[in-house]
Amino acid sequence: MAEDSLPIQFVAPAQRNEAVTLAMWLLLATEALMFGALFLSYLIYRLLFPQTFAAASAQLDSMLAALNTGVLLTSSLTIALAIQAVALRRRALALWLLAATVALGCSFLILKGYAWYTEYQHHLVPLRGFQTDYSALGSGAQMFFNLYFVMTGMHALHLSIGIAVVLVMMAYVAWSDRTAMVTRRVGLAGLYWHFVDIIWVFLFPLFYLVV
Amino acid sequence: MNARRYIGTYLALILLLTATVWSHGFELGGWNVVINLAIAAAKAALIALVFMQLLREKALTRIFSLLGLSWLAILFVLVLADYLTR
Amino acid sequence: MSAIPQTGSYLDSGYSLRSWLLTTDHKRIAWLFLLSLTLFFFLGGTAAALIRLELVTPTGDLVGQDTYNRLFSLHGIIMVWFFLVPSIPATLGNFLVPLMIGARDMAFPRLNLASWYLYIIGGLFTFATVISGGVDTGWTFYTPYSSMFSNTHVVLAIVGVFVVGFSSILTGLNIVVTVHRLRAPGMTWFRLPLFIWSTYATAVIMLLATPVLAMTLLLVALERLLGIGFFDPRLGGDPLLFQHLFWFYSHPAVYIMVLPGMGVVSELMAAFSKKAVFGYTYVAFSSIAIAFLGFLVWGHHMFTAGQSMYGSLAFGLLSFMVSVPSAIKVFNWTMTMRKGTLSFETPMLYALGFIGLFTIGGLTGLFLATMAIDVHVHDTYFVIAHFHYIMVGGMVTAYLGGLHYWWPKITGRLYSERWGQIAAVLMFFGFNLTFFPQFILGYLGMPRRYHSYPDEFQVLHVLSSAGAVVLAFAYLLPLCYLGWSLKYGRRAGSNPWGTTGLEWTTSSPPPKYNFEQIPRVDYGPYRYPIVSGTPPTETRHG
Amino acid sequence: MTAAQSFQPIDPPRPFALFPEATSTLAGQVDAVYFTMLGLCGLVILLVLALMTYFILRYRRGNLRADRTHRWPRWLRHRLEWVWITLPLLIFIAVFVWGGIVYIRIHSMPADALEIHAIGKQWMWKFQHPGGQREINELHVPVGRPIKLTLASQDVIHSFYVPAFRIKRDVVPGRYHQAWFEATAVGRYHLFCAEYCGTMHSQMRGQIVVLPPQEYADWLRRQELGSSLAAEGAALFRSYGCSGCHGANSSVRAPNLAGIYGRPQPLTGGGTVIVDDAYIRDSILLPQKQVVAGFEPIMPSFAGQIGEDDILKLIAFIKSLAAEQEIQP
Ligand code: HEA
Ligand code: HEA
Ligand code: HEC
Ligand code: CUA
Ligand SMILES: [Cu+2]
Repeated sequence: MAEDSLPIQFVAPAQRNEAVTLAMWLLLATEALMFGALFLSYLIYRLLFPQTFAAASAQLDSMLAALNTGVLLTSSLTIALAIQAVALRRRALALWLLAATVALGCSFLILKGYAWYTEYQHHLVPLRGFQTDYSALGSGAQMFFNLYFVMTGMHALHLSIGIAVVLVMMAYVAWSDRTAMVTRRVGLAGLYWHFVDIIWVFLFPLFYLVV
Repeated sequence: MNARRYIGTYLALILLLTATVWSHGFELGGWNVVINLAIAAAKAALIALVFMQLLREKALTRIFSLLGLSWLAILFVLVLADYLTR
Repeated sequence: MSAIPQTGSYLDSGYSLRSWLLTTDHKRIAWLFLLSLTLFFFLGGTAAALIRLELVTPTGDLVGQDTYNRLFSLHGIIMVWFFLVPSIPATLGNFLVPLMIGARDMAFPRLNLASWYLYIIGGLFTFATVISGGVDTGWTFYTPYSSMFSNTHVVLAIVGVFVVGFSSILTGLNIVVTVHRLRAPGMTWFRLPLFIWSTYATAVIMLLATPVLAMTLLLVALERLLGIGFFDPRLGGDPLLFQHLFWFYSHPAVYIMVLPGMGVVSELMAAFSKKAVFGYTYVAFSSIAIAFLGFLVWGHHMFTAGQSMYGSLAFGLLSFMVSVPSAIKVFNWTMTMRKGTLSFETPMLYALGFIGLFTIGGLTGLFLATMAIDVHVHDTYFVIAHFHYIMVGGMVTAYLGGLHYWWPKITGRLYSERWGQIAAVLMFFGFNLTFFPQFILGYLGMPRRYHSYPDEFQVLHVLSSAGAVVLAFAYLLPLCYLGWSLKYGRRAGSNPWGTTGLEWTTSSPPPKYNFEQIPRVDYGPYRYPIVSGTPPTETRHG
Repeated sequence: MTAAQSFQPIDPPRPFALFPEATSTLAGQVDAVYFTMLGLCGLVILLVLALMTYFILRYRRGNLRADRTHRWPRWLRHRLEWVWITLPLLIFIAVFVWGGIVYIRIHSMPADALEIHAIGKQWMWKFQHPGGQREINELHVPVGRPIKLTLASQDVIHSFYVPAFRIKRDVVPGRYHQAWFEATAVGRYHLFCAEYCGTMHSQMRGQIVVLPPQEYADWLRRQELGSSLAAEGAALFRSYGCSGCHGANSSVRAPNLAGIYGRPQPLTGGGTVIVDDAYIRDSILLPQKQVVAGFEPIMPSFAGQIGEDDILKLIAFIKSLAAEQEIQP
């Protein structure tokens, strides 16, 4: 197998791997802070409108969301296994696992899209120009839905990026012979995927399980 | 073998998920939130430690993985210091 | 590991436009940043010049009030995000970090180039904002004015800042990883030059603060475009939440805008005292301390904003704490001169200017952190003077000092020492004339962002505007003589100042991959001999 | 010139000065802290400059006679570091504490103050005296008596700033802010809007006219009296339909508002609040934020329908209701 040529600034492959992993974790830290601004807003408004949040949360389909959580957790498993398969050079297995990851990611988005659609039908989408009706829920209800759509929207956006990245990884696994490079990159994609998963793990109870 | 650890972790995650949903059925007042968030944190920790290989990473990477969290803590604590004493 | 065959200087490794625009060489990327930053500085400076002209008369007759509001907004946005934040990290930092730690490039050269392109894209959005009529929110984008009331191009401006934020994040990421992973063998943390320590601390702030700004501005844009607001008081939203999020970035960001300058000054003090920096470990750790403590004080911008009184007390106290590491630096720089062999070439003049002006700016920061005083001077020219003393008197001065000091290394040419000294002195006087009257104005109660003002403030405003003319002239000088030196300057040797540091062991300008053989380091920085009586050999130029 | 530009703000004539006049009870206290800081910081900067000058003269390269060899031992250098870390910090923290105390005073409302309502809007200040007198960009107050301002904003953030009194308070839309001062000298003083609020931010200025008590009383009398705030509030209470639910013999089950002001009110979901201006305002604009225990959350929100000035009148009315009084339907 052909090997990676080492860029001029590195002296050893291990040095490069460490640099790349470190960079990825730093990137995830910045992502965490980016979402942090949203979680903080959520916290503040939940403190201000505790009852409304509970009432509004009851409008959402928590079973669907629980199912979706399961879907994402499963995708985390498949991508973790895929990374290992790549490292062990089991190309076919790796491809299947990555494909499963993409499929799970897509089903998440479809289910989420369906959820949004039902909410649209119930006049819960606060976009300008849409008809909304929060009268049953009390003041602060729109704030809940603003938070809900922005935060789940941001998450869906990140997940879509993740899906695109995993698709690219599939191409690498299928056609590249530079195992070290492919392993490194798939590993990074995995880190990102897991991070997006973790975000959802927190979104789930915060939006669907308010009492 | 890694695969077995992964699958074990996955089962634990699903178990935790079931636990959250199940606990949602009970009226526990403030405790519901606590349980939910504790479970979410446990899930996140499992994913980070096992799936994201933090257990096997160098100390430096582990420190950096905590960086985002610690800074979030600063943000939350100091903003709450304002809101809770207004 | 193998030696790299030398290919001549990095400037000679290609002359086409393409060889510059697609370069991944950290030294060339530094140039790209240097040129584009300079452009933005003069753009922001032109806005400042118009502001100062307008304020010569109290009635506001030069430009209309809407124009005036766009001018200071543009001035703040450009000066902060398109000039001062990237100023040292992206130019001197890019150029010097690999050289100083004994590496051949940054860890991620392509990311480095991407950072410049993001900067340019962000810049284009800002240009577009200006051309389509500007933005009038001030650089702080306070809601609900920005999200619901302003009818200028807020979203366009926000996109510009958003994009340039990612440029900042990528630069920070690169610096952190490079410092951690690419140090030459034997280059332990305590053998690093202090410039590296401060740049590293800056990079950490960039990484951790910028994403919060990005998300916050995105929320303002969403509120404005789609009506899904987080801060809209009609929905029960709280504008103060925006302020918290904004200052969570923007206070640490003021340290992004001074730490690198402190690093430069540490280098300059050692270089022109021919002596190790006094208290190296204290100065090194004070940079890290600033990076951390800087995140705990943002609430001092909100003492009158309706934040809880107890919150204010906590933030005020923490603001006093954060000045301790700055104090450590000031005292150690001063003591560095003791028993040194001082010479006063241009960079040293800038360094001395920095210490004086930064200290004044910093100490007036303590006035502001004393909450009772801040209630009176918040949003007055006292604040304007405070931060211009640090950002212009401090950081811009340090930036120019560093640029002069490393100019021979970057270009291989020497500039005219006489002109350099003239410009530095002129700048110092022009600066004080511009901004010292503003302290007095501020305590008198002159509010900031005022297009017209009561008559009795006019005398001081005129003084300030006169200073700005001197300052503008002084800033044009380096442009001329440094530009001149590019073609006509004498050639510099590899170490024209006779100073220490790995960067001076390479030729001037350095070869493409910096070091033929990665150096092995077994000594700390600033190894100057202790001289007694006899002067050191003549090494200076010009 | 546009119409906007031809608008001339009221500026009380003031002479050129290098230091502002201090004409409130707080001003002297703030200035004292300021001068202390000035002295201390002056000392620090002089010390730094003096050291620098000395070193520059003594250790310049040209001075061959300077002894550059005997440097301080390590322990001495460390000790020095700790001295200049702790000493200035302790001194400055003392000033911080003092400044903090004054700040707390600025924030502690006096009990027996004259209450005036102020509303900021793009780009003017509107004031309402308790007797119903109204002014724009000008505020008449008596000397030697604490004045408490309740501030609200109609649109964006403004900031109420009187340099001569050393007070400043941002006015954030969506909530009430309070500020107080007690003028110590008769005269006219600048009033500025200190928070950027759009096009005419710099025109949003006016004056505070401090009068001797007798003249103030005369001035009050000379004003055309609208009816008192509470009386206007009573009218609004009917015209907005509040009385439809809160009136004595209404068919809707809504709490009786008589005498609630200043009393604790139990809430659904636990906890109590003291009924104050901000709470009443929230009850009108965000009724479901805090629901009174034992009632259904059926009160509609009046957000967007009632302006800040009317809300202030309604509050004045509710405040004026004594406990026994019944509300007429
Ligand atoms: C590079 C930029 C920079 C830097 C480094 C600083 C540094 C500091 N700033 Fe400044 N600040 C700004 C840029 C900066 N600031 C800007 C842009 C604004 C306005 C934003 C806007 O509203 O548009 C602002 C506004 C601002 C405010 C809010 C004012 C208001 O709007 O009402 C406050 C309040 O506390 C403050 C405090 C401080 C303090 C305590 C420091 C400290 O870090 C200073 C530390 C330094 C020293 C103290 C000097 C050296 C020390 C000694 C010589 C020893 C003696 C002292 C002790 C041991 C205590 N700043
Ligand atoms: C970060 C860096 C930075 C820098 C370098 C500067 C540089 C300068 N600033 Fe700036 N300033 C800010 C950051 C900065 N400023 C910020 C953040 C604000 C707050 C904005 C807000 O409120 O939102 C502000 C606000 C601000 C105000 C207050 C406006 C108001 O509140 O109404 C003033 C007024 O005097 C001012 C003046 C100046 C001057 C005279 C310079 C000078 O140092 C500039 C000197 C340079 C030049 C003059 C350019 C060189 C010469 C030419 C280009 C010649 C050609 C010119 C012509 C043909 C006209 N600035
Ligand atoms: C549809 C009937 C209805 C109308 C109209 C109505 N209210 Fe109410 N109001 C209620 C009910 C029911 C409550 C108690 C539940 C709650 O707190 O939301 C209440 C509570 C209040 C409270 C809090 C009382 C307390 O004891 O703490 C105030 C103050 C108030 N209303 C003022 C007004 C004003 C002023 C108006 C008119 C602008 C108004 N209301 C119009 C039904 C109404
Ligand atoms: Cu109102 Cu500025
Ligand atoms: Cu600050």
